[in-house]
Amino acid sequence: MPERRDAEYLVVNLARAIRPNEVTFSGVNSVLPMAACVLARRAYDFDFTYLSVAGGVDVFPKKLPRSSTDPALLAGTAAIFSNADFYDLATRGKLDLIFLGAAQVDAFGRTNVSAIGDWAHPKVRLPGGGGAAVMMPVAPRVALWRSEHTTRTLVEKLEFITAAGKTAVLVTPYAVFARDPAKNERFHLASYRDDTDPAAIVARTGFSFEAARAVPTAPMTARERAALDAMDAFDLLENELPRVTGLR
Amino acid sequence: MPERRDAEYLVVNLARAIRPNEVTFSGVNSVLPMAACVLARRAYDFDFTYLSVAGGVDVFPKKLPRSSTDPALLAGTAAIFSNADFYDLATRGKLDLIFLGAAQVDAFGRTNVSAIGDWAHPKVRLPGGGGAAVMMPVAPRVALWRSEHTTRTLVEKLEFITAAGKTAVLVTPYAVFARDPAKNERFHLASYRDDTDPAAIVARTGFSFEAARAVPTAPMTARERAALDAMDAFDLLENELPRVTGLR
Amino acid sequence: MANKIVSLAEMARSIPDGSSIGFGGSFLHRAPFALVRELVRRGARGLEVIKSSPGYDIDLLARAHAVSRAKAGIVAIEGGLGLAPSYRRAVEDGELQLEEHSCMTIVAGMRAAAAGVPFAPVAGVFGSDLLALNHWKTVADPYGSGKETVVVPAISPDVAVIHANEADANGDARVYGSPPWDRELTRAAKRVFVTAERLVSSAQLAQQPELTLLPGFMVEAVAIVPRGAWPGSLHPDYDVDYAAVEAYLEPGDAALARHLAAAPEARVFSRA
Amino acid sequence: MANKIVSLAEMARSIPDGSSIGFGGSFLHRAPFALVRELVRRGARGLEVIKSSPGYDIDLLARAHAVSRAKAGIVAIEGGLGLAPSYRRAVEDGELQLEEHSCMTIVAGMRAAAAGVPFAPVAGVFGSDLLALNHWKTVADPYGSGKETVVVPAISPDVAVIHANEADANGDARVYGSPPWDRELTRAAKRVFVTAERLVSSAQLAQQPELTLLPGFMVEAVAIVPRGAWPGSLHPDYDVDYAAVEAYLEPGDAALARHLAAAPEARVFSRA
Repeated sequence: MPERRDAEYLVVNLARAIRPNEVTFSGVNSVLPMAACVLARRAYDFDFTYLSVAGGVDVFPKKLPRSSTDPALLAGTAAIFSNADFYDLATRGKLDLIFLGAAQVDAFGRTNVSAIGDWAHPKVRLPGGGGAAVMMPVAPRVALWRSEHTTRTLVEKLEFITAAGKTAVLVTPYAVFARDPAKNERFHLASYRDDTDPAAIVARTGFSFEAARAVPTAPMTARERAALDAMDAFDLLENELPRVTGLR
Repeated sequence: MPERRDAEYLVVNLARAIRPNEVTFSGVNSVLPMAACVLARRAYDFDFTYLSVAGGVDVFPKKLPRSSTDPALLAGTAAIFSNADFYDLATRGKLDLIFLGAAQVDAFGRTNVSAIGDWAHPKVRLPGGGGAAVMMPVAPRVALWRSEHTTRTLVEKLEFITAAGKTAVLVTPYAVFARDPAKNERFHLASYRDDTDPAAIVARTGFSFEAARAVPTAPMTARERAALDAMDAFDLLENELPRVTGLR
Repeated sequence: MANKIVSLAEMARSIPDGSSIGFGGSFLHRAPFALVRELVRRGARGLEVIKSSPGYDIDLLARAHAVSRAKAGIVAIEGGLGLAPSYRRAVEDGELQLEEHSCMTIVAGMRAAAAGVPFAPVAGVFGSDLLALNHWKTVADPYGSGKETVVVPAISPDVAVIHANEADANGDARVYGSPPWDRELTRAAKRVFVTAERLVSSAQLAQQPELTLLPGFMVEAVAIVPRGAWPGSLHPDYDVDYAAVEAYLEPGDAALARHLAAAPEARVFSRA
Repeated sequence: MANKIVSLAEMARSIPDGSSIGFGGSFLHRAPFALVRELVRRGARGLEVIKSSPGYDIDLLARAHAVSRAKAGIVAIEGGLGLAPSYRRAVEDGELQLEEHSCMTIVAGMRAAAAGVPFAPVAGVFGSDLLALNHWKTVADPYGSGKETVVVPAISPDVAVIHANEADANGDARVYGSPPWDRELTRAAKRVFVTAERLVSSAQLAQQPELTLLPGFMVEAVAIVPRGAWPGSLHPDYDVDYAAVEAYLEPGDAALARHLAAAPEARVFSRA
């Protein structure tokens, strides 16, 4: 069963991936990054642009919709920035940070969202990567999330590479991995949840990684806590955890 | 000096190029085809779609604007069909009839709208062909007009080929030439104004052509006459004749 | 101006078995779901679905064994309701042949079809197994940058169906909010159909013609279908009916029959 | 939300000599002519104009010896006023290096830039001497149709300037009527500037966000310039001032000075 703290850890650490003045984007099936963008807007002092797959620009709804494609993400927008427009923005390299989910992730931040088992005769047909294969190589930075942190989700070898590219961050309920997206390098453990430790992370991770730089994840600030509480969206976030990939 | 009947002959015979249920298009610098489409709407019983470069669909203004790009061609339109849209329509072959002007035309319906003299060191820099080079090969049929019918405008050899393609008709103040746009064939003289004859057309034309099928151009019908009179646009049409190409 | 109004049943009948169909909208939003149901009611077979992000639509067609091929980038019910179970079963059973895309690769293919060219370049993709899986080709920049670019083939669905907020009898269709990919889809398809919430006059559309996504001359037929995007949303007219989506997801033929009978068009229209 | 409002003079100063500039609009319609005049007033030199159908704008820059290169498909004053005389002189004298396009080839190049790919396919062109003149390359369809297709290189202007009916302080810009190529232009350019008839609030734009052609986050600066498209038209606000265009076409420096002094922005604005 997912715990509230799992979802909250994911949301806060996805929000922390956002840098001042960036143009960020969250797509379909992406309630956690949607929540992260709303949290960042409320908890952080810097400005950034939030585009959603629903077509709105800088829409931070009070009540999070169940769907990250919901027209609630159009409320009050001054412009409709539709799919072709934000895809082009991404492919010309002007979408600074893209949030993407995955069923499986490897040490290079590549993802499998296509199939478990042979692609042509899958044991489990997964949803597909959306725009990930196009976006991941062109976006300056990609932040991944995976709500299940186990050796079958964080793997040494993907069963299918749906997308590969400039992954900078991977957030799970227990840890934050990072890599330089400009280099062909493996993740290192950047930080871990305060109720775990690097050895425990190693044990539940299917790929090997360097942990020398790892520190406990900075505690949630009061403003982050307040923003999370204001969202009152745990039902949504909980829903997202077990169902999004069909793995459980 | 252009005569009123020159302009009227051009407009009526361009209008006669339109077939039932076609999608037609007139572009920039195209007052004569604009007038032709308005005439066809008023004088003929069949339906057709008229797209203008101004972005309107089936707009037939009472008073013709001086510019064929004028927002007057948006009045009452139910849709804005903008440049990228009608260009794509043309290039996917769904713009049935395109009207194009030229400074020089050859026997294959190819056009020069670029330069007189060497392109790189022109004696006269002409306006350029607009979208002609893209559209002429892909449109099912192209109707050309040339307001000056002389051996220097209708030529055996173009000084520069701005565009080549599926020309079906060429209208001048004195004659209508035709060719099968699906074949790589030369124009033949289809018809000539009733105050001239094939020999006179041969004398003022720089390319050779077959005239065996030529007949006097059918006289203007009462409805065509009435539509022309209702347009009350001779000033516009006269303006267009000497100035559009800069040749005179 | 032509009167292109037809019944939903007539529209569904005019789409032959085996057609490739591009549906408008995305996941649970702005999609012509009433027409999808009508295809099920008429017993359609062998359809191909072409859509970057189908969900309820492809799942319903898979549940009714009406779809045998698909081009898609991501398939899910969404809204926290997880994968599309009938679609998943159909793919896993080999009943549905999937051509897996990356959303924008479908749109690039549609852009190529819309522009009358055989292929379109698309950024990214390198590193993905989709490149080899789909036998996509690459082209070296002929202008000397040395950059290799993936090109995808043109995609021209036999039929496009979008759901509009308003349409006139000529087929001019107004859309509020984000059209997702409806613009590209309607330019790429061989035949274009519109379902619309409301019939309006052309004069009403002319009040703000910039809002007309699709000009009528491109449209073959229009069906006026109030709540035609149900159980999905149509901005700004109505939200997702999640209870209905959850009821749809109950397994079994009886649940499916109840769902189809509960649809607005089944309760409002006499069947033509 | 940023306040990006600048004066017209500040905007003109921020565009360096030698820049390639894509202007919005077409011929005498919806073009940022006030900004073009301001470039002349600031004595700009060595500009490149990129526009499918320039006219008054490129002619004025040529008359002021401000433009040395151009990519264009058709150049004329239009409205029955014939060719652009200063442009013509500049090309014939070799002062202006023209890269002659076919309108859509510019737009295809802009689409490539907008999509982050090095080239774009474009239909047609075969049979035209432009193919060899511009050293455009062809690509054989890698999917086996055997069809050769012309590809043009990406075109990314250093600067895009469009004239909008309304803009907010963040740069969100609303356009009525046909934008010609403004959408493609603003997606292809490295920097995007807006001149606008009227300043409105973001809340006003949010009443109908579908009418916003350009979202503010893509915009560097906005200048509010009433009658900024003069002597051209701006639908639906005003028509072409043909008397002013004809006065502009009178030869000589005095006529040019009179024209610049008669412009709305010269009479309304204090010069920053």
